[in-house]
Amino acid sequence: MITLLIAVPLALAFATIPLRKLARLILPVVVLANLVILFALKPHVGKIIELGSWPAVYGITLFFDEVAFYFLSFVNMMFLVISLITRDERFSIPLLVMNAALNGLILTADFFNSFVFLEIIAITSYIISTDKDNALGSFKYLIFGGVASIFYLIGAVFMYVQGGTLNMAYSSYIIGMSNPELMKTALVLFAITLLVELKVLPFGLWVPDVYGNGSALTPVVLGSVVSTATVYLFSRLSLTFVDEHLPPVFYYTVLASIVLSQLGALYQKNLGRTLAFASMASMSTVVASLLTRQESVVSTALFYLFTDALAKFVLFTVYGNLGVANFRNAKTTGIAFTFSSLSLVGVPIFAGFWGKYYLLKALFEQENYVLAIVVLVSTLIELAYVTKWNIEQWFAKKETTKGEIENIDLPFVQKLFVLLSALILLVIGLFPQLLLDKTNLLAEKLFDFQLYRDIFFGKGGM
Amino acid sequence: MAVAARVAGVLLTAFFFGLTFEGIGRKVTARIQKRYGPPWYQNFIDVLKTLTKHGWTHGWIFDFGVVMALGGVIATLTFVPLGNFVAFPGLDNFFVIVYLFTVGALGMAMGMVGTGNPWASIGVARALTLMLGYEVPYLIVITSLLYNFKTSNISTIVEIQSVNGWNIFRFPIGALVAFICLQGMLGKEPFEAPIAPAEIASGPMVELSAKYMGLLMLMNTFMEFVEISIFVDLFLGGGNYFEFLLKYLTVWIFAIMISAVLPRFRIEQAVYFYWTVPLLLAFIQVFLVVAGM
Amino acid sequence: MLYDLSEMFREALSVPYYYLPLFLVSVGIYGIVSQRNLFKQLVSLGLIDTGVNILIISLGYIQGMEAPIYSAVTPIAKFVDPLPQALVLTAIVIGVGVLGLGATLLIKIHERYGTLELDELKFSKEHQRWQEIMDDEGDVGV
Amino acid sequence: MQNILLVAIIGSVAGYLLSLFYRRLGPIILLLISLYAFAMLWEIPSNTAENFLGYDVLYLTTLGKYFALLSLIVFSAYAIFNIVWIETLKTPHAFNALSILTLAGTLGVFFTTNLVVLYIFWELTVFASLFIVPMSKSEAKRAAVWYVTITAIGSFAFLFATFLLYSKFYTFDLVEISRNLSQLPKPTIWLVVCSMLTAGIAKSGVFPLHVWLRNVHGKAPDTFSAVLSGQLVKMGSYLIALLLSIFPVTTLFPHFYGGVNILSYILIWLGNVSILVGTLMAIKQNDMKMLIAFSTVANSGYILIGLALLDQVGFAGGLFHVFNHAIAATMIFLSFAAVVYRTGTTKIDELGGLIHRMPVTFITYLVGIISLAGIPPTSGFISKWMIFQSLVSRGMFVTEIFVFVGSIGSFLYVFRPLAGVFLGQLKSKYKDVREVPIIMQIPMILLVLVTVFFGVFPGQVLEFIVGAQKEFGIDAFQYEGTKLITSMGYWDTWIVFVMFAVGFLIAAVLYLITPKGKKIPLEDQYTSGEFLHNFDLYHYASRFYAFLEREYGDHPSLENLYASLVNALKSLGKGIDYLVSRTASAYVFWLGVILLLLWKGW
Amino acid sequence: MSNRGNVKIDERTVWEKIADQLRSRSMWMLHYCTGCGAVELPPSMTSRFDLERFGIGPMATPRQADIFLITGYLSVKTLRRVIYTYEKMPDPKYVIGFGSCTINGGIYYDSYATINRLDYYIPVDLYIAGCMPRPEAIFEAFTKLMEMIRKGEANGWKRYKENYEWYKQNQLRSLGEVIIHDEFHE
Repeated sequence: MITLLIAVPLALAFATIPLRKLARLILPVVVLANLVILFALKPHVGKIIELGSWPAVYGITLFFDEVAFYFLSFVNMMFLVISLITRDERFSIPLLVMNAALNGLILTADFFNSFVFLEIIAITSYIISTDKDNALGSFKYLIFGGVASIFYLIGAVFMYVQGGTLNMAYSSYIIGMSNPELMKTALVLFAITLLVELKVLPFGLWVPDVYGNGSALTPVVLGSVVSTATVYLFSRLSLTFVDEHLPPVFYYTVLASIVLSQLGALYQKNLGRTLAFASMASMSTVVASLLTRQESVVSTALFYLFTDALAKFVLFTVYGNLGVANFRNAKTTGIAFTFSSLSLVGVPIFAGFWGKYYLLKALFEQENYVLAIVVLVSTLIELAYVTKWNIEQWFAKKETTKGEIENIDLPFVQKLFVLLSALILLVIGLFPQLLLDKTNLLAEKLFDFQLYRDIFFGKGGM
Repeated sequence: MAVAARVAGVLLTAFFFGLTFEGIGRKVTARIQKRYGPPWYQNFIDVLKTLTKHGWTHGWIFDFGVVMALGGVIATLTFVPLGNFVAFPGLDNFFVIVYLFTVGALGMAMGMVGTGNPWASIGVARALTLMLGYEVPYLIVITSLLYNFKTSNISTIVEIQSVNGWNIFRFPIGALVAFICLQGMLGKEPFEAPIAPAEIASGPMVELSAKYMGLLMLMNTFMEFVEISIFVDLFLGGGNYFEFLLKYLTVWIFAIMISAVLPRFRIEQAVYFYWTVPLLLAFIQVFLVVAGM
Repeated sequence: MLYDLSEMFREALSVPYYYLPLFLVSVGIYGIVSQRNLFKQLVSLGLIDTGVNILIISLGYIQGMEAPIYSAVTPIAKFVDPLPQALVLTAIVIGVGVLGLGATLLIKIHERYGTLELDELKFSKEHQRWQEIMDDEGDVGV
Repeated sequence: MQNILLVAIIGSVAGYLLSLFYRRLGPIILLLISLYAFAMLWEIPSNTAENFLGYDVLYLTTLGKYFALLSLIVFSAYAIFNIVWIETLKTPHAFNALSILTLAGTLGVFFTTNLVVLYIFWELTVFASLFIVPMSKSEAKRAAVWYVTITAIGSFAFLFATFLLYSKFYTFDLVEISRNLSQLPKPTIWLVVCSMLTAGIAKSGVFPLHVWLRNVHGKAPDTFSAVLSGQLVKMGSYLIALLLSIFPVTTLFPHFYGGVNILSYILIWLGNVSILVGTLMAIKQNDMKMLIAFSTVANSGYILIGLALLDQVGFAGGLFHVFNHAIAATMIFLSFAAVVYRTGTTKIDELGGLIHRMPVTFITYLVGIISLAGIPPTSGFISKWMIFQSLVSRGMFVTEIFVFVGSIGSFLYVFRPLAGVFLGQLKSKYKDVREVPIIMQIPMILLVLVTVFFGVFPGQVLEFIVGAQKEFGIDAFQYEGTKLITSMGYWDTWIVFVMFAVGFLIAAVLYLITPKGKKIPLEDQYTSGEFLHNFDLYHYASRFYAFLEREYGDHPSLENLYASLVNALKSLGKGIDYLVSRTASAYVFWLGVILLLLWKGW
Repeated sequence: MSNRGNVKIDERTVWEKIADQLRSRSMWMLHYCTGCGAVELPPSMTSRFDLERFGIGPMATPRQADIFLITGYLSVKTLRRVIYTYEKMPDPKYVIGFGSCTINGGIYYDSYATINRLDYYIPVDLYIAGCMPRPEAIFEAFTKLMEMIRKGEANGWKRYKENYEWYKQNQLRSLGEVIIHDEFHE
């Protein structure tokens, strides 16, 4: 049943070509269908789905547990919102394919399978990043993504050659027993590819040119949706299967990436690129806290990830449609923009504050002062340019040089969703417990390899 | 009633002896310049003459300024102990007197600038800057004294001195610094920039016609009386009323003699001077006091 | 003669299996880093893909076994490990997809900037205009 | 307390909505809220704990109550003044809503000793006041960004210390923490206390972090700079007072000099330098609001010295100075707002002779500067007298130099606007300037009465201060009615006032018996024989203390230092931006570098 | 002080008398040298002759001055300043004219620029003869003036007030509008 999540979007993706006039409707309908299936299957959580009834070790299997459930629901929720918001349906085909690939990526329990989904996501994101004819940026992304993805392939094949099977649980268990050294090198190879998508600085050098191209669609799709899925895969690989730390080089590069991308954002004079750098910084913060491999820190990292993805969605949509807007004549959009940017910075009554608060509290409990100081310093720099941009847009000079601003305010649909997510941020800000229990559950599930393995060995089939 | 009598006593002494000593001062300056100089009661005549003339006023702030100036200085005067003759025995705290004194200065400054004449503003700006100059070393030296005797009550210090000798011998450097600052406070010759007659047409007093000039001269006399009596109380010890007046006269004559022969500092030179030599001496004094001289 | 040529050829080739892919990948990476022409970068990306595919296939190779083509002549038992070869198939397909997309992007870039040379690209007016958008100074400087 | 906070927060939303209909309703609501809060707060006895939305975090100390009442006085004066002044604003609705929110935030800060709740209300106030600052001039935008960043440095340091303490004691309550603070190793104590104090120092504009004060107070909307320097700066002083009194500072840190421990000595030195910087820079300013902003820096230095002395007289002097400076700064800024309301400019040399057209504003400004400069009949003198007494009794002569320079310097820089703006020749452009409407005059007159009343009968304020001192175990300040007693001597405010009145009476009598002077117009001046036709020029206001400024003309400017620091960071950002806009070949190169590192640093 | 039937009836009140006594003993001289006679003043003030003995001293501003010394010839431009300053002086004010130039124009009587008769423009209480009188003559004049004040005869300022119109007309006729229009400004 859960395989429908992958099959339906893929099938209908190419059905849009003949049904030209229905194209606008197919994307939202499909995503809605996904959500319905997802919530219908909620009670069957914790099952393996063997494709073509081949048993776990040999066949390709999907694994549907709570972690996958929450990530899938978040991804598809965002996709639903995106599909309702985008007005140009040129990208409906790649979006559908990407949706299928994303669902597959989260569900799959198979190395090569995850490589294939990863590659499909990569290709579709290359296509989407050509919005607002940013061909050069997308080409650079393509070349770099291509080079980086070979590592994942090599890692997957190594795991197969040593472990004898492509199934994640099996091979990591066997290799973990035989020679953990190889497990570590494989994880490093996986990490290199995933960090490209996770926008950590040396790997995420392509982000500003792609995100900053001024379109509303690319940064939201790539920034909020794809990165969240990649975080799922990265945490699954680095936390569940391997119980040693990645080599320290990664930790220091990520720390440096947080501060440097904030500095990059501080320098920017263009709002789009500033937001691009900001999303790089927040994603590197999430990765940094994942690398610490402590359960409390990981749960707060996920809390921070979800609130940040929501806030970035609002910021990018407003910038995509209005450019540097004059909020005096777009009051509600302005309020939504300010709410989410303040939540990004961590002002008390918004969700972002609890994200940072729990993160710092967990870090201090683990005596990890270095990352705490880095987070505080990066928030300080972020505070500076976020305030600058807020004030710039609230108190913009009346007579803008480029004549009358063409799109004064967001169209109704987008304004509705932007306001909705700003209010969600406010609600979570007032009652953080709602999201925190979920993320604690996720973190706890991510850490016990035992449960993950028993289900496979216990052969619970569909 | 005894308090009213004492207050009246202080005020009348200040009025009478203030003006007489000023007359004597003018005679001494004249003598230095080898001429006879006016009779000792010349200042009385000057003040009373101005009070009989018909002058002009520049609006209510000008009048209010002059009255506030005179009133402030009179109020300060009532708290100053003259030797052992004190209007309010316990209340003559040094800081209260210094800051009540500034009420008069501020009133005068506000009144004069209220006339609208830029000469007055320049004069007042110079007066305030000069005050910044001499006030810092003066307060440092006096507070070192207060720290030494562990009290900021002037009359108690007067009694202590009558017991174990004048402070001028125990704190010679302090006395020197205080005297230099006194010269600045009195507005006597080396530090006369604020009321320089030739440069800025006698500074703040440029628009003072008739009675306002008289009232301001009275205020000036009372100010000098307060400044010198504080110096005498703190450094030349106790003794009864007449001894106090004698010491007052000697200090006054000494100040006049210095002012009769010296030219006038430029205002920034004065501040520069005050913040180098007296401040350094004040610090030596403080070091001695703290080191338990 | 023909035979010993292939023999001699075989000794020359009896180097470890990962020399060729390593060589191909390093040429590809050098190609991307050094070339100033975008199209050449795309070609070197293709090179890297092929290098990796060869690596995967050589991993699955068992000495003296036959290619896993299921025909009457070859018995079941004498096959090399067929799975890496299956993986390679998909990898090749993906490589084709990526390269195809890269080529279309190059056409788009050429239409817009008029050149594919990186040096000329930098000074094209299109790039300048894009640069100006990047730094229109908001009047609030931090 | 909880319902005061809730009323204020809901009030801010109501303020926004109601002012949509009629812009003057906003300040009226603010006035009602502050009066209601004042009445409610007066009854609540100190040391009562309450819960706020379920968490029992609110705890009213006498110190908090004293600061809260003071801020309510400032806000009510600000509200009354705003009722008419709001007309000049382009965005009144947001202004009303945010100012009520600022009130809610400040009250929240004063009502709690739980560190996280304190941080939350602190940030709420900062961000509410942030969006008000750029509502006036356009270059205020830059100032607002500086304001937030520098205050954020302080509050993030505070947050760091809070979590550090939480990780050690698993509690956020300040009282509990202070009880077992001594268990920590010495360097951690230093780190915690210093980083917490940075928040107070940043907000109250003390020396190293005072750079934002000039621009923000100078360019904020006029009445709001009254709240900014009268009240929001006091939040910083509140935090310093709270920390210094709750933490057992005297036992934790070794005794250094003059009965003062090492931490207080450092704070005193920070106070000294901020007095010096504030005074010398204030003398140079030509914009009157920036001038008073620098006086706020100097007076925050005074408050810090007073609080850091932590003894019977000094601590009381510091707290009393908080009261005086709040009232005086509000009065002065309100009078400046009145001047700007009528003339439209804040530059001293463009104004002159306004006393003849705006007497009430002049009187407010006069009593304000008399209190700010610390001259006896007003309350300003009492607090300065206390600080002097404490310093002299301890023999800290170097600090005394700075304090005396500060107090005498305050005569200089308060006199500059007095002479430049109110006295002197009335500019022809402002010949027909009328006095501000009655509603604006009411708060000014009220504050004048408050200053003079508490100058003569300081009993009520001293009662709060003594309560705060007793609560934190510092031996209380002694006073009987109006007689203030210290170890070094005592004086009586009532007798000084009476004698001042008697002196004034004698002078008035002398003035009346002598022949009456004839009123002459402003143009009838002694011009040393010269005929003047344009009396606008006959006014001495620009470069008022030119001769003094030349002495310290080329002083190092901290503002440029901070600006160059930010530019250095931005150039680092530019480097990253350069890296980013390279082509794929650069990206792959960096990938290679990482691989190499991985290979080697296995 | 009217001298009907040359019996001088002293109409001054008691206070006036006392005030005149005081005014005579402390006269302040306006430090404003209008002509060549001013050079005689410094020697009269310094140690040889010492004017201060009589309570007479220089004052910087007309607001505080009692005596106004016109020390010599008066050009039209200086007269304008003299009148402007005279009107700035508080009331009981006395004018002393030095030398013959103030009486009839002296040696410059036929010049187009000088004023021949000072008395037409401002009331003069006392003249000192001599083409620039020596200090002794100045002392003679001052003692004479002190004596006139005591007897209440030095009423130049009253005359100026009573026939102000006449004086103003003379001034306008010869100077044109005194304050506002002159060749420097419009």
